[in-house]
Amino acid sequence: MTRIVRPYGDTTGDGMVQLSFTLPVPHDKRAEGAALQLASKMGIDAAMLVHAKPIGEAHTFFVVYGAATHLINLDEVKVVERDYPLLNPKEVNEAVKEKLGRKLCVVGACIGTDAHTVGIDAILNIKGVAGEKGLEYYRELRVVNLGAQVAVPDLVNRAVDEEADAVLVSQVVTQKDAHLHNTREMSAAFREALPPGRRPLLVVGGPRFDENSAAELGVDRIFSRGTTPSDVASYLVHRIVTAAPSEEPA
Amino acid sequence: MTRIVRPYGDTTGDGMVQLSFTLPVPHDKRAEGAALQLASKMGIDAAMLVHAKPIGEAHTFFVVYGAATHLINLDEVKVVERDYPLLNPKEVNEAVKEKLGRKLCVVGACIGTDAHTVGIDAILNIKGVAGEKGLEYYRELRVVNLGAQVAVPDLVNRAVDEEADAVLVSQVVTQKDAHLHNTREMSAAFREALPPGRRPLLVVGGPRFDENSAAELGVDRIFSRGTTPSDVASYLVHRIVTAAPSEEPA
Amino acid sequence: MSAAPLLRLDPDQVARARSLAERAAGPVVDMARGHTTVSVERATLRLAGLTGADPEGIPWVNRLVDAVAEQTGLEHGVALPVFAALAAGDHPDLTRLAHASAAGGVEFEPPTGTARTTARNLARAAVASGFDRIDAQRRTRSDMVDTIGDPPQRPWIYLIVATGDIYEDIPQAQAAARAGADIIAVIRSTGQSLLDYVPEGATREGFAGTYATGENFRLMRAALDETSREVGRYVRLCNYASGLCMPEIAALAGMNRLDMMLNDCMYGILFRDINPVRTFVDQRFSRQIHARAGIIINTGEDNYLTTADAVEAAHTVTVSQLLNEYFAHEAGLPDGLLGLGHAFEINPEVPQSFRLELAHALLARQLFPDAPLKWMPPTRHMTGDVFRGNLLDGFFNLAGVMTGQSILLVGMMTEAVVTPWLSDRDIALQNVRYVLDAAGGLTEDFHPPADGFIARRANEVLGEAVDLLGKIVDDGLLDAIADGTFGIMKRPPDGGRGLEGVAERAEDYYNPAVEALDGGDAA
Amino acid sequence: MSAAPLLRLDPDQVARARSLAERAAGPVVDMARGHTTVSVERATLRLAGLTGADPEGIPWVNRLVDAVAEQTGLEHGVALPVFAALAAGDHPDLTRLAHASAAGGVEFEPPTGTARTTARNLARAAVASGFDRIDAQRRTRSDMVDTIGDPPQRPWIYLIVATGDIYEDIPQAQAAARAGADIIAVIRSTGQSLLDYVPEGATREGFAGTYATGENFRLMRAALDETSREVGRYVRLCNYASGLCMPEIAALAGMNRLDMMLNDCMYGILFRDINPVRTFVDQRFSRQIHARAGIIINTGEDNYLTTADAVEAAHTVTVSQLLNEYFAHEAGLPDGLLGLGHAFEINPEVPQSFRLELAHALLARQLFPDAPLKWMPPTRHMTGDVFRGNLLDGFFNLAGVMTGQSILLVGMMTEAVVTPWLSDRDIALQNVRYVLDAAGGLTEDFHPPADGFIARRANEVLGEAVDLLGKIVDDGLLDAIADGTFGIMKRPPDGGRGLEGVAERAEDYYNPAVEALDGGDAA
Ligand code: B12
Ligand code: B12
Ligand SMILES: Cc1ncc(COP(=O)(O)O)c(C=O)c1O
Ligand SMILES: Cc1ncc(COP(=O)(O)O)c(C=O)c1O
Repeated sequence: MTRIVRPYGDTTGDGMVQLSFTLPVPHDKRAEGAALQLASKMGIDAAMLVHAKPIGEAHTFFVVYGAATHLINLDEVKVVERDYPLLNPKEVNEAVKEKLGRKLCVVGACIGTDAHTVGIDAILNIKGVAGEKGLEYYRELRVVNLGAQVAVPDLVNRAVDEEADAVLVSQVVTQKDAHLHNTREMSAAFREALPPGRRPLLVVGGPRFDENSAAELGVDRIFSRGTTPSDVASYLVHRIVTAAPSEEPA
Repeated sequence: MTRIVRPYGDTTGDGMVQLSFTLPVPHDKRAEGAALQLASKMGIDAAMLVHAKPIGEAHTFFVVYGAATHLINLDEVKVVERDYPLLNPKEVNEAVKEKLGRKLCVVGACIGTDAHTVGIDAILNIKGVAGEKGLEYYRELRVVNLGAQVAVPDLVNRAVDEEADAVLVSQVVTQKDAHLHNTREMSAAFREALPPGRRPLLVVGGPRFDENSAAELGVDRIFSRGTTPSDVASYLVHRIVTAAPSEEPA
Repeated sequence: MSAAPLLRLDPDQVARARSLAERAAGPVVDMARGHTTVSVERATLRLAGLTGADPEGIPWVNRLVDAVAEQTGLEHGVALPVFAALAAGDHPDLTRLAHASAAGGVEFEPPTGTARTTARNLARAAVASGFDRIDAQRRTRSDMVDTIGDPPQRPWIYLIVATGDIYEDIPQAQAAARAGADIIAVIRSTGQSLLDYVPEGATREGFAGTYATGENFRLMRAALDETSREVGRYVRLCNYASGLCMPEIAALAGMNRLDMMLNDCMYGILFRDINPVRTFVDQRFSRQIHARAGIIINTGEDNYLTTADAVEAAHTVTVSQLLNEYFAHEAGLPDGLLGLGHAFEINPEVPQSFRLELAHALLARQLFPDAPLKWMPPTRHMTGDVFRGNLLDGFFNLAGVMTGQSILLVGMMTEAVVTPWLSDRDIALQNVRYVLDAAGGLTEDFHPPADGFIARRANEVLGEAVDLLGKIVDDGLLDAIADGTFGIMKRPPDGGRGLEGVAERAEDYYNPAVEALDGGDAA
Repeated sequence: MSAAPLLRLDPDQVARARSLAERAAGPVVDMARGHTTVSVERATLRLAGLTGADPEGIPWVNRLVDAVAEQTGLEHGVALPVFAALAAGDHPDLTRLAHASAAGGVEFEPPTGTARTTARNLARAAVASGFDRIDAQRRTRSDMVDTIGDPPQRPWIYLIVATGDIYEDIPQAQAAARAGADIIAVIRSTGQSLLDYVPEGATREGFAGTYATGENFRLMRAALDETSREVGRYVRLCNYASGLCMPEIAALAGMNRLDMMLNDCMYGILFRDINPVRTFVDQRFSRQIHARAGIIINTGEDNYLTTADAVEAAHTVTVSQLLNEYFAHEAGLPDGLLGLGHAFEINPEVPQSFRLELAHALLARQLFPDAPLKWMPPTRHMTGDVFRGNLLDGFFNLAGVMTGQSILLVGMMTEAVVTPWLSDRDIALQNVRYVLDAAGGLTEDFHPPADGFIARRANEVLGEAVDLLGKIVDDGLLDAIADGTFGIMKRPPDGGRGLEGVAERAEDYYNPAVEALDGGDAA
């Protein structure tokens, strides 16, 4: 398989992409030129400006088609691949029972002002998602789901009270990077409240996270679009049950 | 007015754009990473991969949103602005009658295998376009519309026979750059057939031309989307009637 | 706005549904009449003219109500203790009284005897000036509609702005109105519903929405008045009377001439975990204010379908609409102000999903023929595939047109991605306009047969609604809510936020606003 | 595939329309019967088994027909001179004869007496083997349909591939079929219709389409046979029997089991400026071949609406459909092979445009209840706004479903931009699937009233069609075409391309294919 690829319109290597955006300029020839200038700066060759429509007096919306000149090197793609075995509920329960010797406690919440619980509920509630049951279904996991709009201090206190092994936080609202701010606030609060050895594993999830940014946000792992409960359960087993103490959350 | 602008999502300066494309790779995490790599190479910051859908087994379609980091400098935008006065039919007729002293002859055609005559007809036929009558309506213009799929040699012969002052060529099909090849072939044929002084003004038009590429294609002027007959008539007067002999088509 | 009946609904079932709703909701109304809340009391002080906030941004109405509650309890109402303190003469006005009280220098107690009469008269007069403002705004609205005119078409087109900054919202709202919006809804910042106070002043720092404040209301209404004159139709303004401060926001809305308010009988309970008792008490008061102000309420049945399946839970929408109707009528809202909600949220993969939507939409249309129904776009099954999204929104618009909906909340192709961009609104409006202009007349051709798929489905949902209402009547509404009947959320009556702000009214409870509103002397 | 009649059309008007069409087209059929063309003669040689091309790529059928025409004229037909020369024994087969003739070494003359009988028998036998191939392919098709099955739904989904390279086309076509296409149309290179020969072999160098060649047909059909088995439905293949080589392409299509061919009675005249007489002669022969091969023809009424206004010119579509129907019936095509075309091309800005589309679509559906109507997407009013484009395509799909169209040519959001990308097809198919699945049953609810907007419009168009047909009968069809009646194009009978390839048949004209086809011994 070739490791260098380009976008595909109708012929291998043609590089074709579609782009749309608004510019804060009234619609005239200069505005169209400006749109093409952007396309060219983005590396689009022989850009075709196929649509330009004034929105009010001060803005113009554009649609551009053209060939992106960039090459994509598949070998340079960084992805957080699953670096642990995928277990089914039975295997998870057995591992916890045998190796941990007690129930593994998970505390979940939507923090800050975020009230989008559907995502965390999909992971935690029995009902689950995509045909998989949620973590509540796992006999050896003890799940405490705090629901929506939980303040960070409340979350920390509760995690301490429950002696949580892992804290699962969902963030869906991303406007003004709310999800990033809230996640940083949360990880900082746990760092402040607990010494490294006693800190629960910190996991965040939500549809707009970049899975590569865990370190930057101070958490152990990020899960994005399309996560299923078994992804998470398997990861928890891997990190909390299987891993040697030396691999404690950093 | 500020001369440096960025795309506008919902806040000035946010830089937000929408992008879609297909990559010739099966859908998996690596493919998503590849899509983000492209977005990043195109200068999109914090790109959000909001949609990924397999098309068959070997391709994946993506939709990405994010902030384009490029700045657009409006002062650097190059546009072919109208550099001649816009005349109404009466003014055109008067100018031709007074200054040229004979009818101005225009020969029009779709060349090559292109059969899209609607565009050239919009410019030439009485019916016109966008509420304006076409060049046939102008008493002092003599219009010979050769229609579709005219071979370049036939066009040149007819232009010579008619002693055409201007040749108007339409090109709509752009696949494999057909429009560019055909235009170059046409301008070369005229250069070969006639000495500079006797060559008619060469004008091409069509929705996908870049108006800046006249010189490169060897023609005098290019008209693109949204051209109206009076744009063209005014230009012809400017170049053929008003202009001094020294400004003959190059 | 009565639509020609396209469905034959069993009239007995319809009557049964209404009477069950009354039986289910009646006890809750009694409970609401027997309680007050901090927000009801604060709203009363707002009507009486108390504005502003302390240097930390805590509104004076909060400081004053908290002070009174601390000293006397909430159960008597704050009006008499406050106006008795004012009558004592040490403080020239409510604001100065609040300042003094915050500094710890005022003692409150429920007055008795003639002091009580004096305080009551003062309180009545003060609150009356608030109602005067509301009444004047209502007259201004009807004058403007008379001279400028209403939108020429139904449904009215409802667009959202959500920048978080009132000064970005305003030009975007004006642009949207020029582009065809008949109603502008300013979305609130994510956290506001859980704030137990209303922020003060013009604000620029919301997340995914802009704070609802009196000043923001005023600024936006003024801007839209200007645009209304420019575009030749009265552009309505919508916000949220919802969350912990529902009554106060209703009062602010009335005094600043908002035209519509989101106000649902159970939304706060289910989706914000606000205490059920708090919610029902606040709701009754806020709806009475809306009735007085001539504000159309928008109920929130769409929200159920973001967590429950839109086919399985279709009847919960009907049940909630019937409850909302009962509560609204009881609070004095006529049918013409009842923007009952419903939504196009069926999974598009379900066979015949579009016709199921038509069935549900027609059921609502027919059950509430005189209500300005609010038709909400797909959200849950919208994905990052914006091309498909725009298509789905087109079919949503079509269903709205075919079934004679009154208010169309315009869907955005970027629903799953971002709060709307300028261009999203433009694309969405273009979509609406195409459907309205191209297919608006389809009602002439749309005649679902009496024994067909659509009629059968509508009657099936009605039947399920009647069954569920029967169960709710048996269990009691509060217990039904506790059991997770709506939106799959379980909310016990003693749980949730804001319970500490509720008090059972004492024998001597007095509230001049309640008196005016219950007296039913609305203009 | 008869649809339940949704419209009341005046039966007298319908009868009048058909009889006028017959009177208008009749004389043209007589003219066609009295002429032959180079392409008819070349097609005959192709049926007789002559294949291949000279080193310049000029097919041997061209070289041979040109040689015969030069020596004897075309008016006798080439079969007898050719088979007489072959019977002379110097050349083992047609190919070798063609080679020799190209080298100048063969003299042709129309044989007489027993030589004529011999030549005729040889020619008959040779051509019969061509018909055998066609008949065998027809049987194969019906066997495959029997065992593999037809698409489960109507309309059949028709998708285009247009890369210009048969080897890119094949995988794209297979992918499209897997994704849901029931019919794959391979678009031709822009220039091909004006070529007076059919290119040879597999080709990779078309512009905005791939050359129609026998070998390309064969390769694509084989690939789709494979995919048909894989997906469990027989995927049909479509191409163009149009342009200067219509008869030959029809023959190649029959022998290579194409399933549908674009073949219009006037397209070449109007849109390619091909001589009218040439066109009508070629057309009759090609349709006879299609009838023999069981190939569904697709007529090109959609094209009128790309140059004329779809409301003003709606009746020209109806007139053309009636003419196409007459010509097709006359050539032996039954209703079941009549893919009459029409299109969703009304300017979306026109008020009620969608309902006008429904009216036009229903008119066609009702006039031709047993024809597999081909419903074509918006093209002219598609713009670079691809979001709006996908929406319009959705409403096109809906109109197709609501009015019971048979073949749905899937519209692409990039219509105004590029020939379809892989992703465009995927988005377009998703659009079709949504509309079919979500709203497929709407026919149950769609009942335009007998005196309503839709019925009135349909009858109005029918009335205008009858009037125009009356005028055409008065003027004669050829003169009407010369006057610009269709698609605003004026095409005089002695103008246009390819006239030099037409000859009036001589008394002794003989063509074994014509004999077989006119004899009506089709399987
Ligand atoms: C349902 C919904 C609501 C419901 C929420 C009900 C509830 N109880 O959750 C209601 C109606 C209440 C609502 C309200 C609002 N919403 Co909302 N809502 C949505 C909607 C339609 C669907 C979200 C959803 O449920 N997705 C399905 C779940 C299963 O997906 P998911 O969250 O991505 O979760 C998966 C993964 O991400 C991952 N995951 C997620 N969390 C976690 C956590 C962990 C630990 C792990 C391991 C994995 C994980 O696993 C999950 C399963 O695979 C989206 C639009 C859309 N179509 O996406 C808007 C959307 C999310 N809402 C939005 C907004 C702005 C709001 C409001 C703030 C608007 C307002 N100002 O009033 C309000 C207020 C809410 C608040 N305070 O947060 C915006 C967010 C914009 C942005 N990017 O910032 C969206 C995108 C709509 C829009 N375009 O404006 N909303
Ligand atoms: C109408 C149409 C047809 C008609 C043409 C009828 C006719 N007599 O012209 C028919 C049905 C015959 C047709 C056929 C084909 N078409 Co076509 N067609 C279109 C369509 C729908 C509209 C084009 C049009 O009329 N635009 C309106 C005119 C007024 O606009 P315009 O040409 O841009 O002209 C304006 C300006 O550009 C300018 N201008 C244009 N020319 C000139 C010349 C001069 C001198 C000046 C001054 C100005 C000027 O002024 C005009 C007025 O403002 C487009 C899709 C679309 N919606 O755009 C496809 C499209 C152009 N067609 C296309 C194709 C591929 C074909 C075919 C080749 C397909 C095939 N293989 O069979 C065939 C064959 C045609 C051929 N040999 O060229 C493609 C081209 C793809 C590409 N970018 O290369 C398009 C984009 C559709 C698609 N997405 O596949 N087509
Ligand atoms: C009745 C009602 N209130 C409020 C909201 C908004 O949420 P929040 O309470 O976060 O402002 C909604 C959501 O659409 C609603 O339907
Ligand atoms: C009947 C018919 N033939 C042919 C074509 C295609 O054009 P061309 O003749 O260039 O192959 C069309 C266009 O759609 C058509 O409708």
